[in-house]
Amino acid sequence: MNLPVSPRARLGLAAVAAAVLLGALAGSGAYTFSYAEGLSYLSTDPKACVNCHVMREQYDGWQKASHHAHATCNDCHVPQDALGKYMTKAAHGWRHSKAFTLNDFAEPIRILPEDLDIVHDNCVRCHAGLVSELAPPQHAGVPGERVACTRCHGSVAHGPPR
Amino acid sequence: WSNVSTRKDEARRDVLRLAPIDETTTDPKEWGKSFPREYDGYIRTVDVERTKYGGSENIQKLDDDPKLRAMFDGYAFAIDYREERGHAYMLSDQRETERVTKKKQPGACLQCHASNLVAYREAGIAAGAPGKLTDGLTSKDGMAQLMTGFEKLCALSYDEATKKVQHPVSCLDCHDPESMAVRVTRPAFLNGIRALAKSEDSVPHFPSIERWRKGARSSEYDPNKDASRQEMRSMVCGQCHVEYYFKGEGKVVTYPWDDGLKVEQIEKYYDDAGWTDWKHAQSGASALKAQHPEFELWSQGIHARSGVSCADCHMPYKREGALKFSDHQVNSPLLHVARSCETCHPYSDAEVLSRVETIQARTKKMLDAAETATVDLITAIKKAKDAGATDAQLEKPRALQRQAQWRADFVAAENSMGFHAPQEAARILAEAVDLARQGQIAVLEAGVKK
Amino acid sequence: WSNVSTRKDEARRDVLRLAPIDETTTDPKEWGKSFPREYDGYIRTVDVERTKYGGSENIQKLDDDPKLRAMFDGYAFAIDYREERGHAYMLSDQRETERVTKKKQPGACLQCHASNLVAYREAGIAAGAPGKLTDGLTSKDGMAQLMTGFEKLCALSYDEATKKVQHPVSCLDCHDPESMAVRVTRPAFLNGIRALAKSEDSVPHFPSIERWRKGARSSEYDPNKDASRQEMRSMVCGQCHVEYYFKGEGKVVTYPWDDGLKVEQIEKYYDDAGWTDWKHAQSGASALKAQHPEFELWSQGIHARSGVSCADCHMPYKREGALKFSDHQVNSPLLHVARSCETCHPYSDAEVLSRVETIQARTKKMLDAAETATVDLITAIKKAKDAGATDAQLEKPRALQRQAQWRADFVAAENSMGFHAPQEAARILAEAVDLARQGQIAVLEAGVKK
Ligand code: HEC
Ligand code: HEC
Ligand code: HEC
Ligand code: HEC
Ligand code: HEC
Ligand code: HEC
Ligand code: HEC
Ligand code: HEC
Ligand code: HEC
Ligand code: HEC
Ligand code: HEC
Ligand code: HEC
Ligand code: HEC
Ligand code: HEC
Ligand SMILES: [Ca+2]
Ligand SMILES: [Ca+2]
Repeated sequence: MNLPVSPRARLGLAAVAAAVLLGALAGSGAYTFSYAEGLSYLSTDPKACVNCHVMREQYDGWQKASHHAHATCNDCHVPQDALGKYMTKAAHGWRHSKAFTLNDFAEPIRILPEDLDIVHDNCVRCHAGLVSELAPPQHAGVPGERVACTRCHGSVAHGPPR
Repeated sequence: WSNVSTRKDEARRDVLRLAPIDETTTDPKEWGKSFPREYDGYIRTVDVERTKYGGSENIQKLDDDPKLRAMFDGYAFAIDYREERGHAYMLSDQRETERVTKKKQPGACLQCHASNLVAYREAGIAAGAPGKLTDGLTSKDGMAQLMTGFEKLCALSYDEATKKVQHPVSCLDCHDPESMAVRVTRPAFLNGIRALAKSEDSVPHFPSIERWRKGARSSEYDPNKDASRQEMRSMVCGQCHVEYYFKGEGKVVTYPWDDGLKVEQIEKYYDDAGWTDWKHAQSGASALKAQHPEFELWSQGIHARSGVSCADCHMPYKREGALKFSDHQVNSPLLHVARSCETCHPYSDAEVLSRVETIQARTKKMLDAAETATVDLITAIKKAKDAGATDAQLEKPRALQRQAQWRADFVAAENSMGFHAPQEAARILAEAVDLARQGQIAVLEAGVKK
Repeated sequence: WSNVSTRKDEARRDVLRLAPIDETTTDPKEWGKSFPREYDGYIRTVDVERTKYGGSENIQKLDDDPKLRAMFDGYAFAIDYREERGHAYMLSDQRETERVTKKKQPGACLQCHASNLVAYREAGIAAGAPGKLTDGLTSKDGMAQLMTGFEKLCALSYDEATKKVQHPVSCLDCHDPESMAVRVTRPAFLNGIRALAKSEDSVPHFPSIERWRKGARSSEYDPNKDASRQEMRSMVCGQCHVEYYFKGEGKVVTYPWDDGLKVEQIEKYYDDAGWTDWKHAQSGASALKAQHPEFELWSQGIHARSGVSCADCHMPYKREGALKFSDHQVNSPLLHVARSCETCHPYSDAEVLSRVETIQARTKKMLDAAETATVDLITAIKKAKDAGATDAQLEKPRALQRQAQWRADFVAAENSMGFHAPQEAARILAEAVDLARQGQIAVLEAGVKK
């Protein structure tokens, strides 16, 4: 997967701009971002994510699940091309800080469709060999064209629910 | 940001015991001082909210579904039979139902409608049981007090017995005051689950029972010792949400589980015991009344088998800041599917509700058919009787009525409209309809002249 | 680590087309040269292995369950009716069944038992359809050839038609030879799914239909364009594993989906069309025969609703070396629950099998009851007829037989013993038993003298 700047990355770019702008305008936002260890988004240490206790369940699940030894949060949740990577991190960082501060998000938290796309691409990236016959789009151009890995392997990352 | 720092604080806070509690503390307010979140939910069981087939409005079921009046003719349930509501009401609803005010009932009724541990134990001590009231309930003496007092109170009249209690089910009934661990305290349940363990019914949802069966069996199965925490999260509800009868002169609350938890195993128990709840006023059949077999039906379902407990759905975790606790506002999960269901089923609220509705609507349709067939049979027997049919001619139809009605009622009296075990509920109703229609055929074949 | 690098090599290898394939390549061997793993599985559908309620041994169902002989009396299914087996046998089994050798059948039968695309298209071209055989099947011309030829071949006699085909369902029937994408090619399915899209039946398991319904509807719903890949993984099977009838003089294979996929919606379709499969030899009822409604029953189940496709369970992924591919040995998932079920349900083989057995055993018990009741009704009507009952007196019982038998047979003819939608299968059987017993009551109430 070495796409040029994808539509997703462009979205990320907009979000980064928004984050910087709003961050500068609203001091409290900046405070949240650092106090809640928002900058740790830029690290690959999974502990960075549990700085928010709402991530605790996923973190605990990951520690026990099969991919603990193979992949950290960012291996799955962030696109691996250099640009997409920081775009996504910034966008997530901003969105999560905002949600956490305002406490206005719905629980259980659930992955967004566009973020599941990122994860899917990462599954395929690591397992390209194995799934080369299954993963290429066979029916291109129609929404929902992949057979999502997580439909069958939903628990490899965070274990079974509860 | 104040939000963030408050929550970091919360995450670090341990439980402070702000008021002493022990085996004598029946008043939930005292417990609430140390556990305010649980207490808040607990008292909110006064809330009244309806769902399509459940919820907490105590509407008269007999008006809602007039077939029930015909089915229960001659029995107290044909007088007053309501949709049940939150735990907060259990004691007052029992005191006020016309089944109690218009008919004589025993103290046995109290086993499931009150915080009665202290009352039982006091009666036990008065009757000579060893030890004192502050002994741990599950200690040998505590248990002796409980079991003795329980039998004493069952035998009293309801009016006498109910004076000895003040609160609906309370913290003490479900929790060890020292460790706060969940415990089971209902004598009939302790007896019943022991009998179930000894039976041959398969119980894949209770690994501790399967383990006990394979073991030496040197002591009886005891949930407070043997069951896992996850199992306890269902057994604590299975103490009351079960079919029961009052055994013998002493009116001892008894769970008919010697052969197992399935509808025909319970029927066999009653048949073997020669038990009949009442003689049907129209048909003269020896009928049975089913009562809230939630625990039994759930036991046949895929959720039980997958280790999903009553508390998982009816007391889902709730988050306040960094703290997670069990929602003690026990009610219909359909009022909060996000917390109750979506941790396991990651769909939208609308999708989850629609899945439940599909299951419940199918059940409702079959239930209507089964009740209709039962009422048709009752009418047929009555007509034949009026036309001069003999008891011998009516023996088979009446036996079929008993069987059919038992099954239809089992699903009707269960409170999830089939959700707790959809295919099993459907199977039971298919049998009900078959038996009831066979009963009509038997009446016609008896060939009574009109 | 040498292992790792070998695998990395293999991983990078693209599929090599070792032999040319196009729209005229019916022989699977040619495809097998490029796709050996899929081909290996495909040819292994000759394997014969039994499961408790399914599997691949072509035992005589009529001996296994003699009630079926009574139910189908007067129809070809009372002569020879076997457990179905692997795809490899579909053409020879059809040619050899006594339903074909002892009764006259039309070419329509072939739609689901052979690799027939080329035969259809050739017949279409001969009848004047535009274009040539190598045009893409889903091109305008390709489709015109297909639909014209399909109608031609349906109308032929079976003996004539079957000469035009050589292979059971083959790669070409399910795959686009260029992209290898799965496609649907059965004319009756293309017509049927269009009708379903226009109906009001709710189809939460086919989001593309729900999308089409909300859209402009400027063109008809076309699965090859509109359906997602995941939907196609079920539709490709729904081409054949469905209830059907032969419409009109032309014997056009038709799927009765105008009102929806549920048992009573299909019944309504047949009632409205005045359709009857045969007059029952014993009772004289206008009866219906249900045939393999796997797609319809699956549609009512929780797996369909959760996006689980036929291929997920019946063609699970298989790993060989460093490659994963779809197992083309289509058979009972119970022969490989580890791959078929356990990626989603992480339990032991024994536990998964036991869950299925619980569901199937419940269904089997209800099915027996429904069939028994149906046969009881047939016997009752016959007796009454023999005793001189008039057609007027038997009208209601016969109508009830049609309804009851349709339902019992719907579940019996479906091949998962209820697994594809346990509660729905149970609901259907509960209705069957109710209707059949009501039929007996109607006979008795008609009061024919013996
Ligand atoms: C500032 C606190 C905080 C930190 C740090 C944090 N998260 Fe989150 N995260 C949240 C909140 C709050 C939500 C719920 C918001 C929502 O649903 O939009 C959330 C939602 C999510 C979601 C689901 C919604 C989506 O965006 O798809 C994912 C995935 C996620 N986080 C991953 C991560 C990863 C990976 C990290 C570490 C790199 C991380 N989070 C660090 C607070 C945080
Ligand atoms: C191997 C890949 C992988 C790794 C490693 C991983 N995740 Fe995930 N994560 C996923 C997938 C896949 C989902 C979507 C789950 C689903 O659809 O069932 C997800 C979902 C989430 C969600 C949203 C909750 C939900 O169920 O939708 C959060 C929050 C999250 N991950 C956080 C984290 C954190 C924090 C870490 C590191 C401790 C992490 N993830 C590591 C693959 C991964
Ligand atoms: C950073 C690389 C990486 C990513 C991203 C990744 N995996 Fe893996 N995965 C591995 C490695 C390494 C192994 C172990 C070796 C092997 O089997 O190839 C593995 C093993 C597996 C296994 C077999 C073991 C098990 O748990 O059953 C499955 C299935 C699997 N991965 C699926 C997924 C899915 C689904 C995703 C996306 C949600 C994913 N992987 C993302 C590297 C990765
Ligand atoms: C429909 C179900 C399904 C889907 C979708 C699916 N898989 Fe699998 N996967 C399986 C099964 C079944 C196996 C085991 C095959 C075997 O053992 O023969 C498997 C095996 C694997 C393995 C190897 C496991 C091992 O034991 O080493 C990996 C890695 C893997 N899958 C990754 C993926 C990725 C990446 C995707 C998405 C492109 C994906 N899978 C999509 C069902 C699925
Ligand atoms: C998987 C989730 C789940 C589990 C486990 C579960 N229930 Fe339920 N329960 C439900 C649903 C859904 C309903 C239907 C509520 C409605 O119709 O409003 C229900 C209904 C009820 C009702 C009637 C509620 C009302 O609103 O009137 C009672 C009482 C009940 N359950 C008790 C139990 C008991 C006792 C257990 C364990 C033995 C149990 N449930 C296990 C989901 C569950
Ligand atoms: C001591 C007996 C007892 C115990 C223990 C008990 N219940 Fe109940 N429960 C009742 C009674 C009695 C009612 C009906 C109260 C009324 O209608 O006045 C009830 C009502 C309910 C309702 C209906 C609420 C509504 O809104 O309609 C639900 C749901 C319920 N219980 C679930 C549970 C669960 C889950 C547990 C275990 C955590 C449990 N119960 C433990 C006796 C008990
Ligand atoms: C084995 C436990 C148990 C016993 C014993 C018991 N109840 Fe209940 N009762 C329940 C449960 C659980 C509910 C809530 C579920 C329901 O109503 O179906 C309930 C609900 C009720 C209700 C409210 C709904 C209604 O039926 O109108 C009344 C009133 C009531 N019981 C009266 C009585 C009386 C009177 C007796 C004694 C004859 C009695 N109960 C004995 C467990 C019990
Ligand atoms: C009908 C039974 C029942 C009653 C009454 C009850 N609880 Fe609970 N309680 C439970 C169950 C079940 C759990 C979950 C236990 C577990 O997961 O091990 C629980 C958990 C708790 C916990 C542990 C933390 C948590 O929230 O999960 C506390 C503290 C608690 N209850 C306090 C109380 C207090 C205070 C009262 C009285 C106001 C009370 N309970 C009444 C059944 C009950
Ligand atoms: C702790 C996990 C958990 C919770 C909470 C839970 N479920 Fe389930 N549910 C399961 C499992 C496990 C299955 C069995 C299938 C499987 O293995 O995935 C299942 C099966 C189902 C099914 C299909 C089986 C059937 O009976 O038709 C439905 C529908 C369903 N759940 C709805 C609900 C609803 C509604 C709720 C909340 C009231 C709920 N579930 C709560 C885990 C859960
Ligand atoms: C969730 C898994 C699952 C899905 C999805 C599923 N099936 Fe099945 N199917 C089964 C099981 C389990 C059986 C029972 C096999 C047995 O009894 O040996 C079965 C049985 C069958 C049989 C009979 C097999 C035999 O051994 O005789 C056929 C034919 C069939 N299914 C076709 C389909 C079709 C067509 C679809 C989609 C429309 C479908 N199935 C979807 C699991 C599934
Ligand atoms: C062209 C028609 C056609 C298509 C397309 C088709 N089938 Fe079949 N299928 C049949 C016929 C005919 C048989 C019975 C063959 C026999 O008994 O000789 C059969 C048999 C089966 C069996 C029974 C095998 C056994 O061992 O008993 C299963 C399972 C099955 N099919 C599943 C599927 C699935 C899954 C798909 C889609 C991936 C599918 N079929 C596509 C016509 C078809
Ligand atoms: C709509 C598709 C379709 C049509 C049309 C069709 N079949 Fe089949 N046939 C199937 C499927 C699917 C199976 C496997 C499932 C089963 O046997 O229930 C099957 C199985 C069979 C079997 C093996 C099992 C048995 O019933 O003995 C025979 C023989 C058979 N068909 C003969 C015929 C004949 C003769 C006709 C024409 C009168 C015909 N088929 C028309 C789809 C079809
Ligand atoms: C009854 C229908 C059917 C027949 C016949 C069939 N296939 Fe498939 N095939 C499928 C399905 C369904 C898939 C999964 C497609 C997807 O996931 O999009 C598939 C997938 C494939 C793939 C993609 C890789 C994989 O394994 O998932 C190849 C290659 C393939 N088939 C080759 C063949 C060959 C070669 C033949 C003939 C020997 C054949 N198929 C016959 C239904 C069929
Ligand atoms: C691709 C995922 C997937 C596969 C493969 C799958 N299932 Fe399921 N299964 C589900 C989902 C999703 C549900 C619905 C409940 C839920 O949401 O967890 C379910 C529900 C069930 C249930 C409970 C509902 C019912 O009908 O009683 C059983 C039992 C079950 N599955 C057995 C099986 C068996 C056996 C197989 C293999 C033949 C299988 N499943 C294959 C995902 C799957
Ligand atoms: Ca209620
Ligand atoms: Ca078979």
